[in-house]
Amino acid sequence: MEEKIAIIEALLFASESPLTVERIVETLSDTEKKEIVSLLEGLIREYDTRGGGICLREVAGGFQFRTRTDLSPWVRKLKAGRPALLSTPALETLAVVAYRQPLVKAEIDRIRGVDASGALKGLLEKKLVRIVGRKDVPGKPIIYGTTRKFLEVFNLKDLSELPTLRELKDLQEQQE
Amino acid sequence: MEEKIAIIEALLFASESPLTVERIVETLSDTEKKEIVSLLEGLIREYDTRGGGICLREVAGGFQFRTRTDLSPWVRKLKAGRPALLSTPALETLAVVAYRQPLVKAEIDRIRGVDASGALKGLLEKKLVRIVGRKDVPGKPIIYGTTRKFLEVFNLKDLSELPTLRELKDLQEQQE
Amino acid sequence: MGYEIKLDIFEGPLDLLLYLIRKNEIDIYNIPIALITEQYLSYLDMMRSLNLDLAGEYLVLASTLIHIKSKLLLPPAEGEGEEEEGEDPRAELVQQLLEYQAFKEAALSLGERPLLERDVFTRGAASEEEQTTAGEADDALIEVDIFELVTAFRRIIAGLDRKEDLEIDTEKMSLADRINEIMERLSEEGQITFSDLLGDRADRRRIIYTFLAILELMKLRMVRAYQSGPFGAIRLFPAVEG
Repeated sequence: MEEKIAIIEALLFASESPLTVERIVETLSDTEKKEIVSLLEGLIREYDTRGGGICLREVAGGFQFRTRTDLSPWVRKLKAGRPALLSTPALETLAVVAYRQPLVKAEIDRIRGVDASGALKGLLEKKLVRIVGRKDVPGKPIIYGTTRKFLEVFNLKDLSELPTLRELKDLQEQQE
Repeated sequence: MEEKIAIIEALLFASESPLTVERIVETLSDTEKKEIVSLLEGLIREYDTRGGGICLREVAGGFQFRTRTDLSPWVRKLKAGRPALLSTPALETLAVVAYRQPLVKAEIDRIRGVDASGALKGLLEKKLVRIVGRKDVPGKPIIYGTTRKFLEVFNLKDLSELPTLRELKDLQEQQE
Repeated sequence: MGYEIKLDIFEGPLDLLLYLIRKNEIDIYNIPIALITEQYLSYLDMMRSLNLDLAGEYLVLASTLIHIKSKLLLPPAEGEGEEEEGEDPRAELVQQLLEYQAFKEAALSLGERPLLERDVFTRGAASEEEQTTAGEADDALIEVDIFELVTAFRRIIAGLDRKEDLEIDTEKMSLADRINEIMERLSEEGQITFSDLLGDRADRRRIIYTFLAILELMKLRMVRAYQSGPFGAIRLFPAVEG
Protein backbone atom coordinates (compact mmCIF):
# COMPACT_ATOMS: atom_id res chain seq x y z
CA MET A 1 0.00 0.00 0.00
CA GLU A 2 1.14 3.49 -0.75
CA GLU A 3 2.57 5.10 2.39
CA LYS A 4 0.40 8.20 2.01
CA ILE A 5 -2.77 6.13 2.19
CA ALA A 6 -1.49 4.41 5.32
CA ILE A 7 -0.80 7.80 6.91
CA ILE A 8 -4.22 9.16 5.98
CA GLU A 9 -5.81 6.03 7.35
CA ALA A 10 -3.94 6.42 10.64
CA LEU A 11 -4.99 10.08 10.87
CA LEU A 12 -8.63 9.22 10.20
CA PHE A 13 -8.50 6.49 12.78
CA ALA A 14 -6.83 8.63 15.43
CA SER A 15 -9.02 11.70 14.99
CA GLU A 16 -11.82 11.91 17.50
CA SER A 17 -14.11 13.85 15.18
CA PRO A 18 -14.66 13.75 11.42
CA LEU A 19 -11.39 14.78 9.81
CA THR A 20 -11.52 17.51 7.20
CA VAL A 21 -9.51 17.35 4.01
CA GLU A 22 -7.93 20.65 5.09
CA ARG A 23 -6.55 19.15 8.29
CA ILE A 24 -5.09 16.26 6.29
CA VAL A 25 -3.51 18.73 3.85
CA GLU A 26 -1.99 20.68 6.78
CA THR A 27 -0.64 17.53 8.39
CA LEU A 28 0.81 15.98 5.24
CA SER A 29 2.01 19.35 3.95
CA ASP A 30 3.53 18.01 0.69
CA THR A 31 0.34 16.71 -0.89
CA GLU A 32 -2.29 18.51 -2.88
CA LYS A 33 -5.90 18.60 -1.81
CA LYS A 34 -7.00 16.99 -5.06
CA GLU A 35 -4.79 13.98 -4.51
CA ILE A 36 -5.99 13.55 -0.94
CA VAL A 37 -9.62 13.65 -2.01
CA SER A 38 -9.02 10.92 -4.55
CA LEU A 39 -7.10 8.80 -2.01
CA LEU A 40 -10.03 9.21 0.41
CA GLU A 41 -12.47 8.12 -2.26
CA GLY A 42 -10.27 5.11 -2.93
CA LEU A 43 -10.29 4.21 0.76
CA ILE A 44 -14.08 4.48 0.96
CA ARG A 45 -14.37 2.08 -1.98
CA GLU A 46 -11.79 -0.30 -0.56
CA TYR A 47 -13.61 -0.65 2.75
CA ASP A 48 -17.00 -0.97 1.07
CA THR A 49 -15.75 -3.71 -1.26
CA ARG A 50 -14.10 -5.56 1.57
CA GLY A 51 -17.43 -5.70 3.42
CA GLY A 52 -15.90 -5.73 6.89
CA GLY A 53 -17.29 -4.22 10.08
CA ILE A 54 -15.95 -0.74 9.43
CA CYS A 55 -16.64 1.75 6.68
CA LEU A 56 -15.36 5.22 5.90
CA ARG A 57 -18.00 7.93 5.53
CA GLU A 58 -18.19 11.62 4.79
CA VAL A 59 -19.98 13.39 7.65
CA ALA A 60 -20.13 16.90 9.11
CA GLY A 61 -17.69 18.28 6.59
CA GLY A 62 -15.08 15.59 7.19
CA PHE A 63 -14.32 11.89 6.95
CA GLN A 64 -14.77 9.33 9.70
CA PHE A 65 -14.58 5.58 10.20
CA ARG A 66 -17.86 4.17 11.42
CA THR A 67 -19.30 0.74 12.05
CA ARG A 68 -21.54 -0.74 9.37
CA THR A 69 -25.14 0.28 10.03
CA ASP A 70 -26.55 -3.26 9.78
CA LEU A 71 -24.21 -4.50 12.50
CA SER A 72 -25.61 -2.11 15.11
CA PRO A 73 -27.55 -4.79 17.05
CA TRP A 74 -24.27 -6.52 17.88
CA VAL A 75 -22.50 -3.34 18.91
CA ARG A 76 -25.44 -2.29 21.03
CA LYS A 77 -25.40 -5.69 22.68
CA LEU A 78 -21.72 -5.25 23.48
CA LYS A 79 -22.21 -1.76 24.84
CA ALA A 80 -25.26 -2.99 26.75
CA GLY A 81 -26.59 0.53 26.79
CA ARG A 82 -29.89 1.73 25.53
CA PRO A 83 -29.43 3.78 22.39
CA ALA A 84 -29.43 7.47 23.15
CA LEU A 85 -32.90 8.25 21.91
CA LEU A 86 -34.29 11.68 21.36
CA SER A 87 -37.85 12.25 22.51
CA THR A 88 -40.43 13.30 19.95
CA PRO A 89 -40.58 16.91 21.25
CA ALA A 90 -36.79 17.07 21.07
CA LEU A 91 -36.75 15.68 17.55
CA GLU A 92 -39.49 18.05 16.38
CA THR A 93 -37.74 21.04 17.92
CA LEU A 94 -34.49 19.93 16.32
CA ALA A 95 -36.18 19.63 12.93
CA VAL A 96 -37.56 23.16 13.20
CA VAL A 97 -34.15 24.53 14.21
CA ALA A 98 -32.38 22.59 11.47
CA TYR A 99 -34.65 23.76 8.66
CA ARG A 100 -35.33 27.30 9.81
CA GLN A 101 -32.03 28.32 11.35
CA PRO A 102 -30.97 30.84 12.44
CA LEU A 103 -34.14 31.41 14.47
CA VAL A 104 -35.45 32.54 17.85
CA LYS A 105 -37.39 30.47 20.37
CA ALA A 106 -40.66 32.32 19.73
CA GLU A 107 -40.59 31.03 16.15
CA ILE A 108 -40.10 27.43 17.34
CA ASP A 109 -42.97 27.83 19.80
CA ARG A 110 -45.19 29.23 17.06
CA ILE A 111 -44.51 26.41 14.61
CA ARG A 112 -44.92 23.61 17.15
CA GLY A 113 -47.80 25.26 18.97
CA VAL A 114 -46.22 24.53 22.36
CA ASP A 115 -43.48 25.98 24.49
CA ALA A 116 -40.14 24.59 23.35
CA SER A 117 -38.08 25.60 26.41
CA GLY A 118 -37.56 22.13 27.84
CA ALA A 119 -36.75 20.51 24.52
CA LEU A 120 -34.44 23.37 23.59
CA LYS A 121 -32.47 23.10 26.80
CA GLY A 122 -32.05 19.36 26.32
CA LEU A 123 -30.76 19.96 22.79
CA LEU A 124 -28.34 22.62 24.04
CA GLU A 125 -27.03 20.20 26.65
CA LYS A 126 -26.64 17.46 24.06
CA LYS A 127 -24.78 19.99 21.92
CA LEU A 128 -27.07 19.41 18.98
CA VAL A 129 -28.21 23.03 19.07
CA ARG A 130 -26.18 26.10 19.91
CA ILE A 131 -26.60 29.77 20.61
CA VAL A 132 -25.63 31.61 17.46
CA GLY A 133 -26.12 35.18 18.61
CA ARG A 134 -28.85 37.66 19.32
CA LYS A 135 -31.42 39.18 17.06
CA ASP A 136 -31.16 42.93 16.77
CA VAL A 137 -34.74 43.66 17.77
CA PRO A 138 -36.16 44.91 21.08
CA GLY A 139 -35.46 42.38 23.82
CA LYS A 140 -32.53 41.00 21.79
CA PRO A 141 -33.81 37.41 21.74
CA ILE A 142 -31.26 34.60 21.49
CA ILE A 143 -30.83 33.07 18.05
CA TYR A 144 -30.36 29.30 17.77
CA GLY A 145 -28.80 27.07 15.16
CA THR A 146 -27.59 23.49 14.83
CA THR A 147 -24.05 22.35 15.62
CA ARG A 148 -21.45 20.30 13.83
CA LYS A 149 -22.29 17.52 16.25
CA PHE A 150 -25.82 17.57 14.85
CA LEU A 151 -24.36 16.69 11.45
CA GLU A 152 -22.22 13.97 13.02
CA VAL A 153 -25.06 12.39 14.94
CA PHE A 154 -27.48 12.47 12.02
CA ASN A 155 -24.96 11.33 9.46
CA LEU A 156 -25.14 14.43 7.30
CA LYS A 157 -22.34 15.78 5.15
CA ASP A 158 -23.70 19.29 5.56
CA LEU A 159 -27.01 21.07 6.02
CA SER A 160 -27.78 20.98 2.32
CA GLU A 161 -28.05 17.22 2.65
CA LEU A 162 -31.20 17.59 4.75
CA PRO A 163 -34.07 16.24 2.70
CA THR A 164 -36.29 18.95 1.29
CA LEU A 165 -39.89 18.30 1.97
CA ARG A 166 -42.51 18.98 -0.65
CA GLU A 167 -44.81 20.53 1.91
CA LEU A 168 -42.13 22.91 3.05
CA LYS A 169 -41.49 24.06 -0.46
CA ASP A 170 -45.19 24.57 -1.10
CA LEU A 171 -45.46 26.68 2.00
CA GLN A 172 -42.56 28.88 1.10
CA GLU A 173 -44.04 29.50 -2.32
CA GLN A 174 -47.32 30.43 -0.77
CA GLN A 175 -45.67 32.80 1.62
CA GLU A 176 -43.88 34.68 -1.11
CA MET B 1 -15.96 -11.67 4.02
CA GLU B 2 -17.52 -13.97 6.55
CA GLU B 3 -20.23 -12.12 8.49
CA LYS B 4 -18.77 -13.20 11.83
CA ILE B 5 -15.49 -11.48 11.08
CA ALA B 6 -17.34 -8.28 10.13
CA ILE B 7 -19.22 -8.38 13.44
CA ILE B 8 -16.04 -8.98 15.45
CA GLU B 9 -14.36 -6.15 13.60
CA ALA B 10 -17.21 -3.76 14.42
CA LEU B 11 -17.10 -4.82 18.07
CA LEU B 12 -13.34 -4.31 18.29
CA PHE B 13 -13.66 -0.91 16.68
CA ALA B 14 -16.50 0.36 18.86
CA SER B 15 -15.26 -1.01 22.17
CA GLU B 16 -13.90 1.55 24.59
CA SER B 17 -11.25 -0.75 25.99
CA PRO B 18 -9.32 -3.71 24.63
CA LEU B 19 -11.92 -6.39 23.95
CA THR B 20 -11.43 -9.77 25.56
CA VAL B 21 -12.22 -13.00 23.75
CA GLU B 22 -14.71 -13.74 26.54
CA ARG B 23 -16.72 -10.59 25.80
CA ILE B 24 -16.82 -11.49 22.12
CA VAL B 25 -18.04 -14.99 23.00
CA GLU B 26 -20.78 -13.50 25.19
CA THR B 27 -21.87 -11.09 22.49
CA LEU B 28 -21.88 -13.56 19.62
CA SER B 29 -23.30 -16.32 21.84
CA ASP B 30 -23.33 -19.01 19.14
CA THR B 31 -19.62 -19.20 18.49
CA GLU B 32 -16.93 -21.11 20.30
CA LYS B 33 -13.98 -19.40 21.87
CA LYS B 34 -11.58 -21.43 19.73
CA GLU B 35 -13.16 -20.19 16.52
CA ILE B 36 -13.10 -16.57 17.69
CA VAL B 37 -9.41 -16.78 18.58
CA SER B 38 -8.61 -18.06 15.14
CA LEU B 39 -10.74 -15.37 13.47
CA LEU B 40 -8.91 -12.73 15.52
CA GLU B 41 -5.56 -14.16 14.46
CA GLY B 42 -6.75 -14.04 10.87
CA LEU B 43 -7.73 -10.37 11.25
CA ILE B 44 -4.34 -9.47 12.74
CA ARG B 45 -2.62 -11.09 9.77
CA GLU B 46 -4.95 -9.44 7.27
CA TYR B 47 -4.26 -5.95 8.58
CA ASP B 48 -0.51 -6.60 8.86
CA THR B 49 -0.33 -7.90 5.29
CA ARG B 50 -2.33 -4.97 3.98
CA GLY B 51 0.16 -2.55 5.53
CA GLY B 52 -2.39 0.24 6.10
CA GLY B 53 -2.51 2.78 8.88
CA ILE B 54 -4.34 0.52 11.31
CA CYS B 55 -3.33 -2.72 12.94
CA LEU B 56 -5.00 -5.09 15.39
CA ARG B 57 -2.99 -5.85 18.52
CA GLU B 58 -3.35 -7.87 21.68
CA VAL B 59 -3.10 -5.47 24.60
CA ALA B 60 -4.03 -5.60 28.27
CA GLY B 61 -5.61 -9.00 27.95
CA GLY B 62 -7.77 -8.04 25.02
CA PHE B 63 -7.67 -7.01 21.38
CA GLN B 64 -7.68 -3.46 20.07
CA PHE B 65 -7.21 -1.60 16.80
CA ARG B 66 -4.33 0.84 16.95
CA THR B 67 -2.55 3.12 14.56
CA ARG B 68 0.72 1.71 13.21
CA THR B 69 3.48 2.66 15.65
CA ASP B 70 5.81 4.07 12.97
CA LEU B 71 3.09 6.49 11.84
CA SER B 72 2.78 8.13 15.26
CA PRO B 73 4.75 11.27 14.27
CA TRP B 74 1.95 12.08 11.80
CA VAL B 75 -0.73 11.42 14.34
CA ARG B 76 1.05 13.61 16.89
CA LYS B 77 1.32 16.36 14.31
CA LEU B 78 -2.41 16.13 13.70
CA LYS B 79 -3.19 16.22 17.40
CA ALA B 80 -0.97 19.22 18.02
CA GLY B 81 -3.35 21.36 16.05
CA ARG B 82 -6.54 20.02 17.50
CA PRO B 83 -8.98 22.26 19.32
CA ALA B 84 -8.21 22.35 23.01
CA LEU B 85 -10.99 21.92 25.47
CA LEU B 86 -11.29 24.00 28.58
CA SER B 87 -11.17 22.15 31.88
CA THR B 88 -14.03 22.67 34.32
CA PRO B 89 -11.99 24.96 36.64
CA ALA B 90 -10.90 26.99 33.62
CA LEU B 91 -14.44 27.27 32.31
CA GLU B 92 -15.77 28.28 35.72
CA THR B 93 -13.07 30.87 36.22
CA LEU B 94 -13.70 32.22 32.75
CA ALA B 95 -17.42 32.45 33.49
CA VAL B 96 -16.78 34.43 36.67
CA VAL B 97 -14.41 36.80 34.90
CA ALA B 98 -16.79 37.24 31.99
CA TYR B 99 -19.82 38.05 34.10
CA ARG B 100 -18.17 40.00 36.90
CA GLN B 101 -15.38 41.89 35.14
CA PRO B 102 -13.38 43.96 35.80
CA LEU B 103 -12.39 42.13 38.95
CA VAL B 104 -9.41 41.06 41.05
CA LYS B 105 -8.30 37.51 41.76
CA ALA B 106 -9.45 37.65 45.38
CA GLU B 107 -12.98 38.15 44.10
CA ILE B 108 -12.74 35.14 41.79
CA ASP B 109 -11.39 33.02 44.64
CA ARG B 110 -14.24 34.14 46.87
CA ILE B 111 -16.94 33.36 44.33
CA ARG B 112 -15.55 29.98 43.34
CA GLY B 113 -14.44 29.07 46.87
CA VAL B 114 -11.08 27.81 45.65
CA ASP B 115 -7.82 29.35 44.59
CA ALA B 116 -8.06 30.35 40.94
CA SER B 117 -4.34 30.92 40.29
CA GLY B 118 -3.80 27.88 38.08
CA ALA B 119 -6.95 28.32 36.04
CA LEU B 120 -6.28 32.03 35.65
CA LYS B 121 -2.78 31.40 34.38
CA GLY B 122 -4.09 28.98 31.78
CA LEU B 123 -6.72 31.47 30.63
CA LEU B 124 -4.10 34.22 30.34
CA GLU B 125 -1.92 31.91 28.23
CA LYS B 126 -4.86 31.07 26.00
CA LYS B 127 -5.47 34.81 25.69
CA LEU B 128 -9.07 34.50 26.82
CA VAL B 129 -8.45 36.64 29.89
CA ARG B 130 -6.11 39.56 30.21
CA ILE B 131 -4.76 41.94 32.77
CA VAL B 132 -6.78 45.10 32.49
CA GLY B 133 -4.70 47.03 35.02
CA ARG B 134 -3.89 47.26 38.67
CA LYS B 135 -6.14 48.55 41.33
CA ASP B 136 -4.54 51.52 43.05
CA VAL B 137 -5.04 50.24 46.56
CA PRO B 138 -2.50 48.70 48.95
CA GLY B 139 -0.98 45.62 47.37
CA LYS B 140 -1.98 46.92 43.93
CA PRO B 141 -3.93 43.78 42.99
CA ILE B 142 -4.20 42.89 39.32
CA ILE B 143 -7.56 43.50 37.67
CA TYR B 144 -8.72 40.96 35.11
CA GLY B 145 -11.10 41.14 32.20
CA THR B 146 -11.89 39.16 29.07
CA THR B 147 -10.21 39.71 25.72
CA ARG B 148 -11.29 40.31 22.17
CA LYS B 149 -10.35 36.68 21.51
CA PHE B 150 -12.86 35.66 24.16
CA LEU B 151 -15.58 37.39 22.15
CA GLU B 152 -14.37 35.68 18.98
CA VAL B 153 -14.27 32.22 20.53
CA PHE B 154 -17.78 32.57 21.89
CA ASN B 155 -19.06 34.28 18.80
CA LEU B 156 -20.21 37.42 20.60
CA LYS B 157 -20.38 40.90 19.17
CA ASP B 158 -19.83 42.40 22.59
CA LEU B 159 -20.20 41.44 26.23
CA SER B 160 -23.81 42.56 26.41
CA GLU B 161 -24.59 39.60 24.15
CA LEU B 162 -23.66 37.16 26.93
CA PRO B 163 -26.80 35.22 27.81
CA THR B 164 -28.24 36.32 31.14
CA LEU B 165 -28.96 33.96 33.98
CA ARG B 166 -32.63 34.68 33.56
CA GLU B 167 -32.58 33.46 29.98
CA LEU B 168 -31.02 30.21 31.11
CA LYS B 169 -33.48 29.87 33.95
CA ASP B 170 -36.38 30.34 31.56
CA LEU B 171 -35.12 27.42 29.53
CA GLN B 172 -34.64 25.31 32.61
CA GLU B 173 -37.89 25.82 34.43
CA GLN B 174 -40.09 24.28 31.79
CA GLN B 175 -38.40 20.96 32.28
CA GLU B 176 -39.04 20.71 35.97
CA MET C 1 -63.26 3.84 20.93
CA GLY C 2 -59.74 2.81 21.71
CA TYR C 3 -58.04 6.12 21.95
CA GLU C 4 -57.38 6.37 25.66
CA ILE C 5 -53.87 5.05 25.42
CA LYS C 6 -52.94 7.51 22.72
CA LEU C 7 -53.53 10.55 24.88
CA ASP C 8 -50.05 11.07 26.16
CA ILE C 9 -48.48 10.92 22.74
CA PHE C 10 -49.79 14.27 21.56
CA GLU C 11 -47.02 16.77 21.30
CA GLY C 12 -49.38 19.68 21.61
CA PRO C 13 -52.68 21.09 20.36
CA LEU C 14 -51.59 21.11 16.71
CA ASP C 15 -50.60 17.47 16.99
CA LEU C 16 -53.99 16.59 18.47
CA LEU C 17 -55.73 18.48 15.69
CA LEU C 18 -53.71 16.69 13.02
CA TYR C 19 -54.58 13.39 14.65
CA LEU C 20 -58.30 14.22 14.51
CA ILE C 21 -58.02 15.24 10.86
CA ARG C 22 -56.29 11.99 10.01
CA LYS C 23 -58.68 9.91 12.08
CA ASN C 24 -61.73 11.41 10.34
CA GLU C 25 -60.02 11.25 6.95
CA ILE C 26 -60.65 14.91 6.43
CA ASP C 27 -59.19 17.09 3.68
CA ILE C 28 -56.91 19.49 5.51
CA TYR C 29 -57.82 22.31 3.09
CA ASN C 30 -61.51 21.90 3.88
CA ILE C 31 -61.85 21.20 7.59
CA PRO C 32 -65.42 20.79 8.88
CA ILE C 33 -64.82 23.11 11.81
CA ALA C 34 -67.97 22.27 13.77
CA LEU C 35 -67.17 18.54 13.82
CA ILE C 36 -63.49 19.01 14.59
CA THR C 37 -64.17 21.57 17.31
CA GLU C 38 -66.60 19.21 18.99
CA GLN C 39 -64.14 16.32 18.90
CA TYR C 40 -61.27 18.52 20.00
CA LEU C 41 -63.20 19.78 23.02
CA SER C 42 -64.27 16.29 24.03
CA TYR C 43 -60.62 15.23 23.94
CA LEU C 44 -59.76 18.10 26.24
CA ASP C 45 -62.54 17.00 28.60
CA MET C 46 -61.19 13.51 28.58
CA MET C 47 -57.66 14.67 29.24
CA ARG C 48 -58.93 16.74 32.13
CA SER C 49 -60.92 13.87 33.60
CA LEU C 50 -57.77 11.76 33.45
CA ASN C 51 -56.00 14.49 35.40
CA LEU C 52 -53.53 14.98 32.60
CA ASP C 53 -51.73 18.26 32.68
CA LEU C 54 -53.34 20.44 30.09
CA ALA C 55 -50.88 22.97 28.77
CA GLY C 56 -52.38 26.42 28.25
CA GLU C 57 -51.75 26.10 24.53
CA TYR C 58 -54.52 23.49 24.27
CA LEU C 59 -57.04 26.02 25.55
CA VAL C 60 -55.76 28.72 23.23
CA LEU C 61 -56.37 26.50 20.23
CA ALA C 62 -59.81 25.57 21.59
CA SER C 63 -60.78 29.23 21.63
CA THR C 64 -59.34 29.72 18.15
CA LEU C 65 -61.49 26.86 16.88
CA ILE C 66 -64.61 28.26 18.53
CA HIS C 67 -63.84 31.67 17.08
CA ILE C 68 -63.47 30.28 13.56
CA LYS C 69 -66.66 28.29 13.98
CA SER C 70 -68.62 31.40 14.95
CA LYS C 71 -67.18 33.36 12.04
CA LEU C 72 -68.28 30.66 9.62
CA LEU C 73 -71.80 30.78 11.04
CA LEU C 74 -72.13 34.53 10.57
CA PRO C 75 -73.78 35.66 7.34
CA PRO C 76 -71.31 37.46 5.05
CA ALA C 77 -71.07 41.11 6.05
CA GLU C 78 -72.76 43.80 3.97
CA GLY C 79 -70.68 45.21 1.18
CA GLU C 80 -68.47 42.16 1.22
CA GLY C 81 -70.63 41.24 -1.72
CA GLU C 82 -70.96 37.90 -3.51
CA GLU C 83 -68.48 38.78 -6.20
CA GLU C 84 -65.63 39.03 -3.70
CA GLU C 85 -65.56 36.20 -1.24
CA GLY C 86 -64.06 37.13 2.11
CA GLU C 87 -61.02 35.22 3.21
CA ASP C 88 -61.70 31.80 4.62
CA PRO C 89 -61.45 32.13 8.42
CA ARG C 90 -59.79 28.73 8.46
CA ALA C 91 -56.91 29.80 6.21
CA GLU C 92 -54.47 30.77 8.93
CA LEU C 93 -55.07 27.62 10.92
CA VAL C 94 -54.66 25.46 7.82
CA GLN C 95 -51.41 27.20 7.07
CA GLN C 96 -50.18 26.54 10.58
CA LEU C 97 -51.22 22.90 10.45
CA LEU C 98 -49.49 22.33 7.13
CA GLU C 99 -46.35 23.91 8.42
CA TYR C 100 -46.39 21.86 11.60
CA GLN C 101 -47.13 18.70 9.65
CA ALA C 102 -44.16 19.33 7.41
CA PHE C 103 -41.85 19.65 10.41
CA LYS C 104 -43.35 16.61 12.04
CA GLU C 105 -42.49 14.63 8.95
CA ALA C 106 -39.05 16.18 8.86
CA ALA C 107 -38.57 15.10 12.47
CA LEU C 108 -39.61 11.56 11.60
CA SER C 109 -37.23 11.36 8.69
CA LEU C 110 -34.44 12.75 10.87
CA GLY C 111 -35.16 10.03 13.39
CA GLU C 112 -34.96 7.41 10.66
CA ARG C 113 -31.48 8.35 9.59
CA PRO C 114 -28.62 6.12 10.70
CA LEU C 115 -27.99 7.73 14.08
CA LEU C 116 -24.66 7.83 15.83
CA GLU C 117 -24.61 5.62 18.93
CA ARG C 118 -27.77 3.90 17.78
CA ASP C 119 -27.07 2.61 14.28
CA VAL C 120 -23.47 3.53 13.74
CA PHE C 121 -20.59 3.80 16.13
CA THR C 122 -17.29 5.55 15.95
CA ARG C 123 -14.03 4.33 17.42
CA GLY C 124 -14.72 3.62 21.06
CA ALA C 125 -11.29 3.93 22.59
CA ALA C 126 -9.22 7.04 22.91
CA SER C 127 -6.07 6.62 20.86
CA GLU C 128 -2.73 6.19 22.57
CA GLU C 129 -1.62 9.62 21.41
CA GLU C 130 -4.65 11.25 22.99
CA GLN C 131 -3.78 9.82 26.35
CA THR C 132 -0.11 10.75 26.25
CA THR C 133 -0.01 14.12 24.57
CA ALA C 134 -2.37 16.48 26.28
CA GLY C 135 -1.68 18.60 23.23
CA GLU C 136 -2.70 21.89 24.73
CA ALA C 137 -0.71 24.22 22.59
CA ASP C 138 -1.02 27.82 23.67
CA ASP C 139 -2.51 29.01 20.48
CA ALA C 140 -4.77 26.05 19.96
CA LEU C 141 -8.31 26.71 18.98
CA ILE C 142 -10.75 26.50 21.81
CA GLU C 143 -13.95 24.60 21.46
CA VAL C 144 -16.50 25.74 24.00
CA ASP C 145 -20.04 26.74 23.72
CA ILE C 146 -21.50 29.89 25.20
CA PHE C 147 -24.18 27.70 26.79
CA GLU C 148 -21.51 25.89 28.80
CA LEU C 149 -20.19 29.20 30.00
CA VAL C 150 -23.54 30.41 31.34
CA THR C 151 -24.25 27.00 32.82
CA ALA C 152 -20.89 27.11 34.59
CA PHE C 153 -21.62 30.57 35.96
CA ARG C 154 -25.04 29.52 37.12
CA ARG C 155 -23.59 26.48 38.85
CA ILE C 156 -21.15 28.65 40.80
CA ILE C 157 -23.70 31.30 41.66
CA ALA C 158 -26.12 28.63 42.88
CA GLY C 159 -23.69 27.80 45.68
CA LEU C 160 -23.49 31.37 46.91
CA ASP C 161 -25.64 33.53 49.10
CA ARG C 162 -28.89 34.61 47.59
CA LYS C 163 -27.80 38.20 47.34
CA GLU C 164 -25.16 37.13 44.84
CA ASP C 165 -27.85 35.77 42.59
CA LEU C 166 -28.28 39.06 40.86
CA GLU C 167 -29.56 39.34 37.40
CA ILE C 168 -26.70 40.04 35.08
CA ASP C 169 -27.62 43.33 33.63
CA THR C 170 -26.52 44.09 30.16
CA GLU C 171 -25.62 47.62 31.19
CA LYS C 172 -22.85 46.32 33.38
CA MET C 173 -21.62 44.24 30.48
CA SER C 174 -21.55 47.21 28.15
CA LEU C 175 -19.58 49.03 30.78
CA ALA C 176 -17.12 46.14 31.01
CA ASP C 177 -16.72 46.30 27.24
CA ARG C 178 -15.80 49.96 27.34
CA ILE C 179 -13.46 49.46 30.30
CA ASN C 180 -11.66 46.70 28.43
CA GLU C 181 -11.39 48.82 25.34
CA ILE C 182 -10.09 51.85 27.21
CA MET C 183 -7.44 49.84 29.07
CA GLU C 184 -6.42 48.08 25.90
CA ARG C 185 -5.94 51.33 24.05
CA LEU C 186 -4.18 53.00 26.97
CA SER C 187 -1.66 50.20 27.15
CA GLU C 188 -1.04 50.53 23.42
CA GLU C 189 -1.02 54.29 23.10
CA GLY C 190 0.04 55.47 26.56
CA GLN C 191 -2.52 58.27 26.65
CA ILE C 192 -5.76 58.94 24.94
CA THR C 193 -8.42 61.63 24.69
CA PHE C 194 -12.10 61.24 25.37
CA SER C 195 -13.01 61.99 21.77
CA ASP C 196 -10.45 59.46 20.49
CA LEU C 197 -12.28 56.87 22.55
CA LEU C 198 -15.60 57.73 21.00
CA GLY C 199 -14.24 57.39 17.50
CA ASP C 200 -16.61 57.73 14.59
CA ARG C 201 -19.33 55.68 16.20
CA ALA C 202 -20.37 58.31 18.69
CA ASP C 203 -23.96 57.32 19.33
CA ARG C 204 -25.62 58.31 22.57
CA ARG C 205 -25.29 54.89 24.14
CA ARG C 206 -21.58 54.78 23.39
CA ILE C 207 -20.97 58.24 24.81
CA ILE C 208 -22.75 57.38 28.04
CA TYR C 209 -20.96 54.07 28.55
CA THR C 210 -17.58 55.52 27.68
CA PHE C 211 -18.15 58.26 30.21
CA LEU C 212 -19.35 55.80 32.88
CA ALA C 213 -16.36 53.56 32.14
CA ILE C 214 -13.95 56.42 32.74
CA LEU C 215 -15.67 57.28 36.03
CA GLU C 216 -15.45 53.63 37.08
CA LEU C 217 -11.77 53.45 36.15
CA MET C 218 -11.08 56.63 38.08
CA LYS C 219 -12.90 55.24 41.07
CA LEU C 220 -10.76 52.10 40.85
CA ARG C 221 -7.81 54.46 40.54
CA MET C 222 -6.72 52.79 37.34
CA VAL C 223 -6.67 55.95 35.22
CA ARG C 224 -6.05 59.58 35.77
CA ALA C 225 -7.86 62.20 33.74
CA TYR C 226 -6.60 65.68 32.93
CA GLN C 227 -8.26 68.50 31.12
CA SER C 228 -6.27 71.29 29.47
CA GLY C 229 -8.43 74.14 30.69
CA PRO C 230 -12.18 74.61 30.41
CA PHE C 231 -13.65 72.98 27.26
CA GLY C 232 -10.22 71.48 26.53
CA ALA C 233 -9.70 67.86 25.54
CA ILE C 234 -9.97 65.36 28.36
CA ARG C 235 -6.82 63.28 28.36
CA LEU C 236 -6.54 59.90 30.06
CA PHE C 237 -3.37 58.29 31.43
CA PRO C 238 -2.87 54.92 33.08
CA ALA C 239 -2.61 55.50 36.82
CA VAL C 240 0.00 52.82 37.32
CA GLU C 241 2.30 50.92 35.08
CA GLY C 242 0.61 47.72 33.97
